[in-house]
Amino acid sequence: MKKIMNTADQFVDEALEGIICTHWDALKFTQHDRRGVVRRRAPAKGKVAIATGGGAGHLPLFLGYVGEGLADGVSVGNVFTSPSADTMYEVAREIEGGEGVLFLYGNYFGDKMNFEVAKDMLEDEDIKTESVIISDDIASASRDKWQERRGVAGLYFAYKIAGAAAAKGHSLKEIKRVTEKAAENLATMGVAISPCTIPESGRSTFEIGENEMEIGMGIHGEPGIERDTLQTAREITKQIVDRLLSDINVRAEEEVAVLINGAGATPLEELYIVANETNKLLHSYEISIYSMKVGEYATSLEMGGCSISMCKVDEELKELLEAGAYSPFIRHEEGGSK
Amino acid sequence: MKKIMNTADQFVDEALEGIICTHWDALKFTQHDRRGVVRRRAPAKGKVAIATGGGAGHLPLFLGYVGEGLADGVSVGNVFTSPSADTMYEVAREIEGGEGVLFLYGNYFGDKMNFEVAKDMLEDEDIKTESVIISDDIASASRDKWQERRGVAGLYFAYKIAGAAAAKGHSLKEIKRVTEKAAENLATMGVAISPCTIPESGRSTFEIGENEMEIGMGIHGEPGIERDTLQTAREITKQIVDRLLSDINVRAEEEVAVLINGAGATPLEELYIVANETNKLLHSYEISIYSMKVGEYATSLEMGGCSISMCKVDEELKELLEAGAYSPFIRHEEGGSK
Amino acid sequence: MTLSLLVNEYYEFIKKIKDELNQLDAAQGDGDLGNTMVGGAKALKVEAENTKNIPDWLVEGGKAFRKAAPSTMGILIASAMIKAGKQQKENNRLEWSDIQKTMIEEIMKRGKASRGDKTLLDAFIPAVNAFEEASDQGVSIALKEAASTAKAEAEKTKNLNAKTGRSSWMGDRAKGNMDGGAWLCYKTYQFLADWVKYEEKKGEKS
Amino acid sequence: MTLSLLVNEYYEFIKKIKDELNQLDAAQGDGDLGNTMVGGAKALKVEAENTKNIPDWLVEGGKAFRKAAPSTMGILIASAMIKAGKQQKENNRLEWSDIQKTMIEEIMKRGKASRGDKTLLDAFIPAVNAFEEASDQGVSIALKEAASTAKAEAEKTKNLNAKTGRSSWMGDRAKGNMDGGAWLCYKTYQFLADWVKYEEKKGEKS
Ligand SMILES: Nc1ncnc2c1ncn2[C@@H]1O[C@H](COP(=O)(O)OP(=O)(O)O)[C@@H](O)[C@H]1O
Ligand SMILES: Nc1ncnc2c1ncn2[C@@H]1O[C@H](COP(=O)(O)OP(=O)(O)O)[C@@H](O)[C@H]1O
Ligand SMILES: [Mg+2]
Ligand SMILES: [Mg+2]
Ligand SMILES: [Mg+2]
Ligand SMILES: [Mg+2]
Repeated sequence: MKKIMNTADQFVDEALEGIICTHWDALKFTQHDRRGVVRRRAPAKGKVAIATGGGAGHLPLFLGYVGEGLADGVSVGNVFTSPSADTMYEVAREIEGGEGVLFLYGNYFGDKMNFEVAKDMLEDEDIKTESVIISDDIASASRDKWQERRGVAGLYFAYKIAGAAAAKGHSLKEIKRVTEKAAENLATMGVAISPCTIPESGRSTFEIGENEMEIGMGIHGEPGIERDTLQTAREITKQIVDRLLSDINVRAEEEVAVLINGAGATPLEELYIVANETNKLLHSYEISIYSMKVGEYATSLEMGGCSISMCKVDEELKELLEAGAYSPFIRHEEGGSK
Repeated sequence: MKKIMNTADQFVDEALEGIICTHWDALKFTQHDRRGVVRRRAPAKGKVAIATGGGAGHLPLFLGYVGEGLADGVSVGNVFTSPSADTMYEVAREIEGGEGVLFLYGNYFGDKMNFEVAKDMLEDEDIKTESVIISDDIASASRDKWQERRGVAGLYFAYKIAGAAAAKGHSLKEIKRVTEKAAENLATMGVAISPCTIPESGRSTFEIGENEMEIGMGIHGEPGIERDTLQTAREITKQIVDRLLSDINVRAEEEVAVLINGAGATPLEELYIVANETNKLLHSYEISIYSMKVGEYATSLEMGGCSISMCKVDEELKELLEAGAYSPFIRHEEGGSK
Repeated sequence: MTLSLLVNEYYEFIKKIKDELNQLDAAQGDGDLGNTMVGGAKALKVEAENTKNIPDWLVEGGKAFRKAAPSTMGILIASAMIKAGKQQKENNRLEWSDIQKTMIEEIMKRGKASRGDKTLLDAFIPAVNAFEEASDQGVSIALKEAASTAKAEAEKTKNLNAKTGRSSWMGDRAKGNMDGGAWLCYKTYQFLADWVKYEEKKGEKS
Repeated sequence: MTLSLLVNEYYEFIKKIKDELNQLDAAQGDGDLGNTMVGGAKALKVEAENTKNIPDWLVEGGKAFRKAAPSTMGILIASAMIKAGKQQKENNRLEWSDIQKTMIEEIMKRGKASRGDKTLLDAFIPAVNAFEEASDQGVSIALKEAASTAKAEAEKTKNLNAKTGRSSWMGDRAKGNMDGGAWLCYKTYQFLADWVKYEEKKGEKS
């Protein structure tokens, strides 16, 4: 295991300390728990607060989505492990500004059960909470069981939409509705070509041959749907895009927002080659690209590979995607679709 | 060699095509040469135009620095190879808006000779040009021969400063002067823990043992100053920071702008661990941190490792660093130091 | 105090089976079950030193477990302990059978799984039944029965497809692997049975 | 046309020594000298088919080389060719000795290196001197002399520290390695000598 770190034990805590000392003008620790990070200007007065959380090792997920027009606070677990219900409770307490809290996170059992315990704790104090759980990885369950899927890079769209709706002053119920609409119209699939190593255990997330790739692998090395010899960017893109389009049922003339996400080690150059193929393929299908994002949005430490996410958009979702969003990690200019 | 690409031959061209189709609202190819990329709104009317360029494989370097408050155009070579003088000439012709062109690039022999040939070609047409060559890698030559050093991640500061000076309407001579001041007060050193593979040749940039690191290695795998067993983030940071501070002669109470750069495969988490150590060390030396940037600014495809850059700043440089800068890859908010 | 000694022993015991648990979890999950249990058991040990009775320990230990090791197994065990502890406090009596049954209920409520879904419940539910049936023969025999039942049932999880948890994403590929949580359940009953037997022997001698 | 045949042969020849050149460059540079030369020679070949005389080919070939393979060696050879070609066009005569000397001058002007800096100049300069000295014995002998001088001098670069180019960053570590550019210079003279000899033989026969 080759990592630039001090001790594995301190990996997450020291990374968080580095983030806070670098971005002290935007972020701060919660008062009682240094695994909770909230916006400097918390609580979120006059608007619904959005809390997220999940395991470390996925930057910019989850912490990077705390910012204006995005989430208000985050709970950070150990690498690839849920944060505790207690941290989630602390975060929600600090960001809550009277309009309730939306828990917005990816579908993993540990996180879900912890968020549910946190919810119970907050309800005991009459803090209104709702949850939207993102489950976009189409490799992990079929469309009829889409809510059992794993949550992966499509979370980007959920943060963007929920964050914009909250910033516009919408109610908790309304934010939940529109974010769930996005969640249902969201699909992601990835390809992995090399694993990462978990600092705490020194364990590789998977093994893979020198000339192999795995289509559909999850962001913790969860098994995908097919192991194959490494294919060209064109073939990989076609395999993934075709499955995404049929999953969320996009036809010619319809419009999608696209996100090409790097798993960690994959160079931006390669992501843009995939973007190029995606662009050409969608054009050939006469499907409109509303927006195209390319970069690292949900990583797995130094895993090699990428994923493509698509969200079928209508006017309501587009209006929310167009709003500005600003965190130390994620920036989207007001009015832009890019 | 494991890459998500089509053919090695098309690696750079397809990545560029992907960038242009994604960021068509900000960037375009030059008219006659698809290895030249300029701002959509070229030529740069009423201001000095800034042209840069270099080998591919370093994104966001060099192309990512074409934007508002940054450079106006870029020439892109094959992976780790200089672009041609002809492309440089094309780019300069398209961005030049009457106030002359500044060639701003990193110190590599191939690039330098090509830029010089391009300069001759432009002078034949009475287009005024100047060059500032960045040479910040302190591992590659001693301070007394600092202009022989390789140019690496410190280029960020040069783009930021030259770009801001140009945006403010300063003259070519004046921009050259202030950028050279920054260049002289700039120092970078990196550490590498794993190589990358050049698509065109399939060659690894270097070999390194399972438990080794190399301090001072360049961004094309140029040899560093010391090969050692992998040390902790704290030890690595101290080794690098101490050398940087003595190189640019920073003492207690003085102020530096800091940049922690990832080589490609290294997770953001690890970069922030280094940021944390850098922050603590500088505090212990009573050196002020004017600004701290953490992320990927100059990569080597999927190389593992990171570098630390420091620029000793005075009021003049700070004012230019504070200006807004916006490209599809690099964003700096007006007025912020972060 | 006995509780403190017992929990300390349990912590040492868990450290010994850590790798085994990680390996079982790795085959169909993410390989951290052993780590979760070491972190959790350590927290339980610390709380056992700080609390005066078992119901308090269940509540405080559960909370500490939750903070120390908030994975699926961690939050389930923690929630179950807290619930059982609170109930015992309300009832103002210590009833081993109730504790186990409440824990199962809480795990089912939180995890929304039932028997046959390839989880620790596949060992836990039949083990508690066996415990109940044998409980008139004394706690030592009851625990022994629970342990041997849990073992047999844990091994049967090899034939199951996972319906919940990480391993559910493996589909058919989870078949053939034993569930780590179920095995942990057996190991825990075995540990308790051994401990009680040892304590009884000590009692006979003195 | 002879030029076209010659350059085509040179292209084939360069492809054969590509790996050797890459390896020499890899030892102290970035291992792409062979690739540069293959790309460049291919461009030269295409231009040789499209131009009618040697001065034109020098200029157009140089420009094409520059576009196709703009590395250090590429831009130096290209600039040198363009300069030599323009000069020959101005002078309106073809003078091999001048061409070589102009190329050296231009390389020195562009690269700011001199003999002893561990570059192709270490073979090129003495080779041109040897060519000059032997030129009254005919081009065949002159090229042979140039080649053998270039070979000996290229080998001597092993003892030098690089003062320019990528390898200068290696410091002492570049010692022991022969400079790839210097070796390329020898190989090119050898190729030309062989070609002329072969042409002469053909001439004798027919
Ligand atoms: N819904 C559930 N209900 C009860 N037990 C479960 C459930 N899901 C998983 N488990 C148990 O949890 C074990 C895995 O625990 P752990 O490694 O902590 O999970 P993870 O790492 O996925 O968060 C499984 O072996 C199984 O026995
Ligand atoms: N300043 C210089 N002047 C003349 N020749 C040089 C100079 N620098 C390098 N060279 C020659 O160029 C060769 C390397 O060429 P090439 O591989 O194209 O360079 P790079 O890959 O570094 O751009 C060296 O072996 C040397 O002979
Ligand atoms: Mg886990
Ligand atoms: Mg090169
Ligand atoms: Mg697990
Ligand atoms: Mg080279």
